[in-house]
Amino acid sequence: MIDKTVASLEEAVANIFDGATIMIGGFGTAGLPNALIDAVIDQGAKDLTIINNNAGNGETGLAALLKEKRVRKIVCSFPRQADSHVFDALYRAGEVELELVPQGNLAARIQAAGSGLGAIFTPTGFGTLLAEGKETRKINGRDYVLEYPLQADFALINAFKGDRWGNLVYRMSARNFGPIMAMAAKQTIAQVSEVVPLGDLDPEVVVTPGIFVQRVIEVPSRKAAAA
Amino acid sequence: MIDKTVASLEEAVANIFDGATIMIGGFGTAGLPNALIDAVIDQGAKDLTIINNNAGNGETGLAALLKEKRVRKIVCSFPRQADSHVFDALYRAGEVELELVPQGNLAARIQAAGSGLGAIFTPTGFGTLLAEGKETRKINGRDYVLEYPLQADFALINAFKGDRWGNLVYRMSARNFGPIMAMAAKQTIAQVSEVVPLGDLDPEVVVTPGIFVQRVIEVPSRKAAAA
Amino acid sequence: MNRLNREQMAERVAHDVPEGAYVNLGIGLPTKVANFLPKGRDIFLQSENGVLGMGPAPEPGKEDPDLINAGKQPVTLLKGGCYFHHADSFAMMRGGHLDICVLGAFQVSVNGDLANWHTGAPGAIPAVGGAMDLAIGAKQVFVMMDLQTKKGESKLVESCTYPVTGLNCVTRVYTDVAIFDLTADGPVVIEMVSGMTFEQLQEMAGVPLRLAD
Amino acid sequence: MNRLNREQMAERVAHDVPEGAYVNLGIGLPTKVANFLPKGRDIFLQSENGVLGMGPAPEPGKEDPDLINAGKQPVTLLKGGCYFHHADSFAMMRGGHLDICVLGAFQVSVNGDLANWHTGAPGAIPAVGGAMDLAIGAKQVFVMMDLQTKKGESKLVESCTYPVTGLNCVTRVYTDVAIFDLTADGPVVIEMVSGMTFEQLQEMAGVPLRLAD
Repeated sequence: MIDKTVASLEEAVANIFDGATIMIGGFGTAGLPNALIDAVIDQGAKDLTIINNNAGNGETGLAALLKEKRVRKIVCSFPRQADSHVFDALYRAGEVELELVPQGNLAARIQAAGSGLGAIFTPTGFGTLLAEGKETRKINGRDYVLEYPLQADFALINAFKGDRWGNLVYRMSARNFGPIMAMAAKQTIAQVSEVVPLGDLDPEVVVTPGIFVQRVIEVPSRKAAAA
Repeated sequence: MIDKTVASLEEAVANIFDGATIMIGGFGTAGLPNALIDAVIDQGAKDLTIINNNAGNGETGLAALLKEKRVRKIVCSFPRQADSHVFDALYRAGEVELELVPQGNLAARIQAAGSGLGAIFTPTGFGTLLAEGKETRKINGRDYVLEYPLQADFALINAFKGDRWGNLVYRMSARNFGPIMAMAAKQTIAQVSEVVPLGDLDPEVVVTPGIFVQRVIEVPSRKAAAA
Repeated sequence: MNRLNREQMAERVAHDVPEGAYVNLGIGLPTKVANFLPKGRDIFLQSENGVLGMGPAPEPGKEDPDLINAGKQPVTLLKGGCYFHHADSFAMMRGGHLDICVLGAFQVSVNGDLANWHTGAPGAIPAVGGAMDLAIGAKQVFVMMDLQTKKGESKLVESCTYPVTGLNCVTRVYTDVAIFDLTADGPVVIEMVSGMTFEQLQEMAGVPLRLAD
Repeated sequence: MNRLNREQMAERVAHDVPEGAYVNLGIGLPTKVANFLPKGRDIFLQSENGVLGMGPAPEPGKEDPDLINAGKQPVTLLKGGCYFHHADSFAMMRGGHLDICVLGAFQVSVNGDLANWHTGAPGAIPAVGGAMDLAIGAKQVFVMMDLQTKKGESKLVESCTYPVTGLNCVTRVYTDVAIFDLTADGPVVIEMVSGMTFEQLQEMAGVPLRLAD
């Protein structure tokens, strides 16, 4: 019997290694797998490359991981926010590398990795600083930039419900990067508000099929309890 | 008030023009929008390019459209089937052009069109007859073929339920090409077993958001009634 | 001359959004357009983080941290709205499925280049978000901005001096004093505030203008 | 020599599918493997037309035309299975998410080239379906075929004479008389039917073989 659920956050992130590339779901704090990030902080892996839409908020979660100087590089679209002072300080001090990617290219490159494509020609960013030095091509009269897939060793995502086969559903706009990151990482670890018995998730409604998920850890949340 | 439902199949396909490129959903007969195809036959548009996984079964639907010699070219992955005699005869007589595409490249090219990409490097087909004459590139040690998006003027798809904003859900494996074709066509016309009131479809469960659908026509089916 | 304030600019843009339009409102000033959309029209607001059919802000106490807009503010969902993942959301933009997007800008050039993501100032931390995808994706790109900076320099320019977000993409510019269509022949004035003359506007804009027929 | 019949070949392949494997069974002979998968194991069958967790054929009268496999035959869905669209389905293959796919073949070359989609005969109408995606996508590609044609020619060849489906992709070949791993050093025999000698097999295969250690 296959059971991808694990009993503890510690177990969920146990094999994350120094130098790993980790995708972290979420847009702002919606869909951010906070419990898994805290577990990575406790676990100790360092020299990490993080792929997330943002670069941490306030002092917790991704910001806390940054503050511990465990992140070598961050790949994101929108690092600068009202409460991104942890990232801002490290960046200005030259202590974290930034690869800035237009948000749609971030999503497309993640999806390309999950889909096994070698590269994509995207119109986004053509003629801008973010395409400098990149190969371009005019196709049917429109200009495109060649962008490469973004893969990861691990994806940490936050879903609403999951089952022992790793099937996932999400909640509202917390879905965001979860489904495509799950496809693009060698190992996907999902924090879910509720583990449900196999068969409880309607097969028409599963958003992330279990094939894309290696571990599921239940982390009940107040908001989910209220839903 | 926006209401994308139309009252008749005739109205649903009224503006299809001679020479149009039409995507038709379905894998075999599952998800094939038979009522819409019959309406196209009645409507009279000719010199069509058809994009479908197959090339018609038996004597009805796509096979009937072919038999009327209304199709100039067919883009598909699997024309040859036990009951594809209509296509077979036309093809052998040189009366229909065939662009044979590996099924995954067909899906990826349709998705690329819906996503606004200019081209994709795909590993599928490299070194085969179906990549002859195409640009190739080695990326990170793997060989890829450059493939271009497949767009269409119209997509005809078969969904399970739809609402007046064009939101759609599908049924079982009849989903197949519907969601990606809806994104890749300028105008998508959906045949649904049931039109439901706005708000009846759970926002978490909508597979095709209404933005990708221009017209919805209710065609009750026995199998849906039984479901 | 009766300059429009920010609310009036938002109201003016909202007036031009037709029924049935799929619309993305950028963060900042464009977000205000939602407050003025005519109540009787079915207009579909898309949010880059995977929401279509976005509704107004929730009542106090009804906020849900899982339902936010691109500016990370709590929102609601209209009946008939739905959720989807980020790749599908940006396919909506890049694939040309949105009818209109409304963005703020530092500068717009006469041929429609947009600069709105980065001041280029030394030490500034760059952040782009979805700006570049929105700029090149929607069928019509509306910009909302004051015509001039606080220092009195025109933001409608021959060529952007700020780093560009997208090339040749802006179709219309709504400002505090006039509305411009950006055509192949340059900016065409389609509306001016009361009390404004074409000569005054030409002086303020600093780039060659034409009046609509 | 006790040649395996088609059912025995399917049973032999099924034996090698471990618990937890994500597996795609090609149309024709590979489909039979499903009938022999050990009942106690959670094994996930994927169908290219958007099904994961495919179950056995339905009881007569319970067929649903909306639930079919790649061969267009009616199937069922296991508890815990799900549906998805074609782009996601082929992303599962192309993206390397499937552990095993099992395919038939006209020929397999010693370096793992596969020919199984087209005889290349004049007048033959080509059809490829998902064969090329499956060939290059799964972590392991198993081929099931008789070692020889009816005319007695080996189908394990130095170089395919039929049009290829994919290059350097087959990892293991299950035949009626032996099982071969295709390694960087060529075919390695890992199993022979009873009554078969290595010399006999070498003669039948016609390409240089090695015995597994």
